[in-house]
Amino acid sequence: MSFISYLINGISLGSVYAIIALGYTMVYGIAKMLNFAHGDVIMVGAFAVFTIVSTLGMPIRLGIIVSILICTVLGVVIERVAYKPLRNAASPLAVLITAIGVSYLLQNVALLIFGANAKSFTSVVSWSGIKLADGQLNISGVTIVTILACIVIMIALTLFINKTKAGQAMLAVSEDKGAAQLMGINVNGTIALTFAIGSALAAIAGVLLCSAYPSLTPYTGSMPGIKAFVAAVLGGIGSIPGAMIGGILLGVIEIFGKAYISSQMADAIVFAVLIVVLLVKPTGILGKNIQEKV
Amino acid sequence: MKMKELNKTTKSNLITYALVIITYIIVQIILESGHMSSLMEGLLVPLCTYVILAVSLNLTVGILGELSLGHAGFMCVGAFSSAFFSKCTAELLPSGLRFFLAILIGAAVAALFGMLVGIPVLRLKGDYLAIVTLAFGEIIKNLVNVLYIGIDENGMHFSTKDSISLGLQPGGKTIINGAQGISGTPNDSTFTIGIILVLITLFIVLNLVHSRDGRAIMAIRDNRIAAESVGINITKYKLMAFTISAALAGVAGVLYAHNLSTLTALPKNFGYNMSITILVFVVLGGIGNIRGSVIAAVVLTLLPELLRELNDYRMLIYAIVLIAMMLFNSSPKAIAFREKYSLKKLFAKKSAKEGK
Amino acid sequence: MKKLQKFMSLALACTLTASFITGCGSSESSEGTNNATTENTAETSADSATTGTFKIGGIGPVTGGAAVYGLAVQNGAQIAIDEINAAGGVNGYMLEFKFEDDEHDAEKAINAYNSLKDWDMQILMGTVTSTPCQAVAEKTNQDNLFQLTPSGSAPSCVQYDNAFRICFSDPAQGYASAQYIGENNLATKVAVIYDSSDVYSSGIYENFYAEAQNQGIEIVAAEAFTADSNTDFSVQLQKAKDAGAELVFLPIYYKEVALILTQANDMGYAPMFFGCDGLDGLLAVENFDTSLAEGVILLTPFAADATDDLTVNFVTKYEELYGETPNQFAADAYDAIYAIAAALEQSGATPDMSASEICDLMKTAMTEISVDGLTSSNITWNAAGEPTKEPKAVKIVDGVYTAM
Amino acid sequence: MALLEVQNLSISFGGLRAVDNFNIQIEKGQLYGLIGPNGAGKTTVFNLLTGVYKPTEGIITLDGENITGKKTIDINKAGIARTFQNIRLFKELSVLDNVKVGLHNNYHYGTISGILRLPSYSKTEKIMDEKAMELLKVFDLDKEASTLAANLPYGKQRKLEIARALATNPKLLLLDEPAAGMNPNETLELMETIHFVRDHFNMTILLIEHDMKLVSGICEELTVLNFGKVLTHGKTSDVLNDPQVITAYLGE
Repeated sequence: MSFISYLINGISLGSVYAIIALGYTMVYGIAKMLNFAHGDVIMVGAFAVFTIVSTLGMPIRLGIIVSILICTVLGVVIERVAYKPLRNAASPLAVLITAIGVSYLLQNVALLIFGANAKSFTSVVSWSGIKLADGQLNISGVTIVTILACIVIMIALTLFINKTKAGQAMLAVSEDKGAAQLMGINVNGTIALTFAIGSALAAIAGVLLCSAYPSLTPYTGSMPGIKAFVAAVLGGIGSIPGAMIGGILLGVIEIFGKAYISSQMADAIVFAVLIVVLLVKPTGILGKNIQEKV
Repeated sequence: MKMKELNKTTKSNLITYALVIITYIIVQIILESGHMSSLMEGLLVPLCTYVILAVSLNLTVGILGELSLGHAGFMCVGAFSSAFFSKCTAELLPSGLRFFLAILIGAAVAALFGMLVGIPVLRLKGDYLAIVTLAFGEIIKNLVNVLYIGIDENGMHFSTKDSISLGLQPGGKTIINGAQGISGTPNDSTFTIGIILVLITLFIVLNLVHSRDGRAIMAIRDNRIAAESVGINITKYKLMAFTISAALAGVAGVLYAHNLSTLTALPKNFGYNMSITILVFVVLGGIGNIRGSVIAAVVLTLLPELLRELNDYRMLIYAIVLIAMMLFNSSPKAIAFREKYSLKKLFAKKSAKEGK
Repeated sequence: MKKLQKFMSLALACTLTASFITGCGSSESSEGTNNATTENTAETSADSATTGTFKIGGIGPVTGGAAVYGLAVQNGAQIAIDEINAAGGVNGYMLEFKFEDDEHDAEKAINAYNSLKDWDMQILMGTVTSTPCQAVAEKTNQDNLFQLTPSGSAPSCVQYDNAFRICFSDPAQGYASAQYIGENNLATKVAVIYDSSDVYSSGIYENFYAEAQNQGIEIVAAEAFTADSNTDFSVQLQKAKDAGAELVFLPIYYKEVALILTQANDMGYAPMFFGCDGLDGLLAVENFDTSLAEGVILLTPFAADATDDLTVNFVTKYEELYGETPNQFAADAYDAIYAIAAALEQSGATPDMSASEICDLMKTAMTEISVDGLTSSNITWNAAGEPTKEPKAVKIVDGVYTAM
Repeated sequence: MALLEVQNLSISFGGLRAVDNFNIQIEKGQLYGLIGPNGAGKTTVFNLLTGVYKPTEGIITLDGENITGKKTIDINKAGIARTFQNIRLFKELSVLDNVKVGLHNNYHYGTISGILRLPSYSKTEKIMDEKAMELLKVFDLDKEASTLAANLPYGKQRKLEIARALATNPKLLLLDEPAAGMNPNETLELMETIHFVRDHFNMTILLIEHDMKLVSGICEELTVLNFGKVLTHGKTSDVLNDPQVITAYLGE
């Protein structure tokens, strides 16, 4: 019984990682950059909902919509100001460093505005979930909503990329920026759109993260952000279904590691699994194996 | 031509050494005259630590061309192994010899970890390699936090659970106490030793770069396939660079551990945050540019301290300055702008006009 | 590359110069630039030119993950400083207070300490967290500077004779908790959830474990988490549940406890929860559903909704100034400043003395005074630096702390 | 006995046989050409010869030594050096250092000697400098010794690649489209250089080329590859006049 319960908890934690990883992997796929500030955009999204719903007393739906708008604008602005000028820099690491700078910036702005005290986030999902086996097993509503959201987003993204013109443009840009430009694709616009979508996903992820684990501080986003990055790599970075698989797998490994090996060494176990997977499959579970042409 | 080129690299190296030595002399003069603020005086050893870290990471990132996000892990290993040694031998050895041995031990243990981590890691490429180094760094931090070592008359005891399970005899003492780490490490680090270690680090890295092995390492960075085609053993040289880099990070860890009397592995000092901080030094100073790393490490370590007067806005300003510096230094537009309006150009134009 | 180097060298030259200037000029310029105290010290420092002021420094994390504790200490101390100055100071001398950030890092704490020394600090109220506190204690001992930490609970924080503390030590808390549970027969099967990457938490756990055996308590599960994985506690709770624990001991901070209580509720697990002073602040978490915390017992010296005049006065002021309910850290800091004031008064130290002279006087004075503070009435100190005060057990009933 | 002898060399990628039953024999000192239309598998043959790909079938013998399936570096040590179709220089290294990397396995001193600058370091480095400059002179690159490889004009980059390959002291030199992207003058100059290399170093050379003027000008024998299979081989003039070859090139 406890095995099933651990499994459910693992999927529940993993679905949160997965939803963050979707945004991560999407931005990476197109812009080829590790957006270290992604986790902090999640935090901004959660704070936006918190302020609108808990402080101003507005309805939850309005809160989520406004939060998505705020994050979308924020994402585009960050891209314009901090990333775009460095897109053609000599070293691809330059933009990584500004991403870190943006991450510090968002954390410290939030610290000044909201203070360091933890805030308790009211779950946006009021449904208490499913009880099985005489209440021994409980799948919480947030978990179910998160997984559903994850699947919906995954399908929507896949359709968007494969079926729409803008999505095809994204694929083209991710393959070869120069060639895409020659084909008449607006590369800057496409990348901005990617950041907009990625950040909107971050807002949704923030809401679901804080609904599942209702504690909100200016640093809430950073560790799940890193974990989600690990999940995205585990699944094969750039791959949308990969992000989902990687996220859920990471959550399950983390919970099983704690449950059956050692709760003190949970981090070590998670990262060890990541290393083993990458050694066996160097581009992640669903990553494309790209052979360099000689 | 050839002589000129040799002179150029030698000259560049000499400038780097001179920069360090002159800084040392100036600092000593100010110290002697008593004008140094306590804050600055306290920062001297940490500055040396960060310079060594930046230079050693530049060996991996700039010279070998692989992104590592786990450098703090090697620093952590060096710090803990050497602090453990110093704590054990605190009463047995004179402080000079003890610290010398501690440095060797820190470097050796970190090198060993570098090699162990390097063997699997270096098979991977790019961002995947980066994430695996990050993973190793976090594993090291996690393991150090659950490591308990104690000594009593029956010898050494280990545990990964808690200090109670060490089962020490009365009179035994716990040396590494899990998350509480090691406390009471002798304060052996001094600015002079720090500067000597900085010079040794520079000496090793600069000389390595301009030797047969260094050329092979850079050849791999520039074009792995071509390097293989001329018979360069990729694994060997990647591993060599990675191991030396780890060993030097271990030395920085020794300096760090013996500067503070308490050593714990927090996310702040040995987590990926620290690895990233070091990476920031390297990138801002110029990838592959050793002198740049030295300067960037100094500037960026001093910056948040100098911003103390801003109180609550300190880290906010730091973040903005970091972004601005990066944009100013690396954005192609900013570079073009700077070249257009650089003083040299303006002077050149002026003199050209005057010439007419 | 060249250009970059030039730019960097220039920047280096500027910062170096600047740092030396700050170093030399800080003693003159600090009054004006210290944000936190500007309002109050501006007028006091004007007339203090004749009488002199005591310079008290504070260190703690005001940015980074542990900022909540540092900010509370900074604010709590400031209230005490303002009250004392408004009431005429200590022996007629005003107090001046300056707080520096250490980001919960030992190395940064040393920087903060040195920065305060440049400001000519005479007494240190800090540091807030244990690891930096141990590092700073080493320096204050070398400099013979009096140190009183509000909340540095690890044993070695006060290992030297110049250092004292307001809070209970970790061993004392672990010991007291086990004793309380044993003596009141709260439970015989106990599970512990602790933070294995935190000094405070693992310190209490170890001593709890040791004393539990003497009290006939069986520890059926001891589960850890780390700072990097502190969102999901389902496994730890499940194990406690499976092991049949009647009581879960939580020697951790309230941020994680809020999550643990929510998750325990979700899985339908309702044992007795028992915590230490880190739990205080739980009810003040904005928007927290306090019904989840119903029945939680904690050993804490401070409860924000106590009805004595001192607490009410403090809490009202704090809420007015900072817009939130103070936690135990703020209370510790408030008491620390009053303890420093009392010891200064007792010792007869004057602001023109050096830090070392004041320290020698304070060491003796600290053992002679008795302070009625927020965290206990009639607190006294022994020469080892430990306070003597009664731990108060409170239980959360109907969303408020109720003394037991 | 031939210097290079390849028998039944084949490789499949997925279901596709990129090279099928390839045979070649090159005598010592020969200047041999491998031609064929685009996509015929010429570069794949080079990659098989140098160990970049492992052959599915076949045997490669170099100077009597079976080198089939060996690693690239071991094949280089055995005596095959190559250039690349898309130039692969060590761009951030100087021209001189590019060649010195080529000399890597012929001159040794330890890592420690390098770091501590022991006498063996200066001695060996001096010899390496001389040797490298000698090679650069052959290719008229000595004046650019301290230039970064990335800053060389295109034609000189091609030459530098050949110089670097020669520095490894090979028995067989593989040139992959050495004249690609060159103007007629540069091509002419290159032809002379290749001739000179063969005569001066007594080198055996196998080259892939599309420029028929170059091929007919310097190659003594040719093998024609089409769809991964050997179409024909023989004396240059015979092969070039073979109607099969003309059809393969021009299409039907």
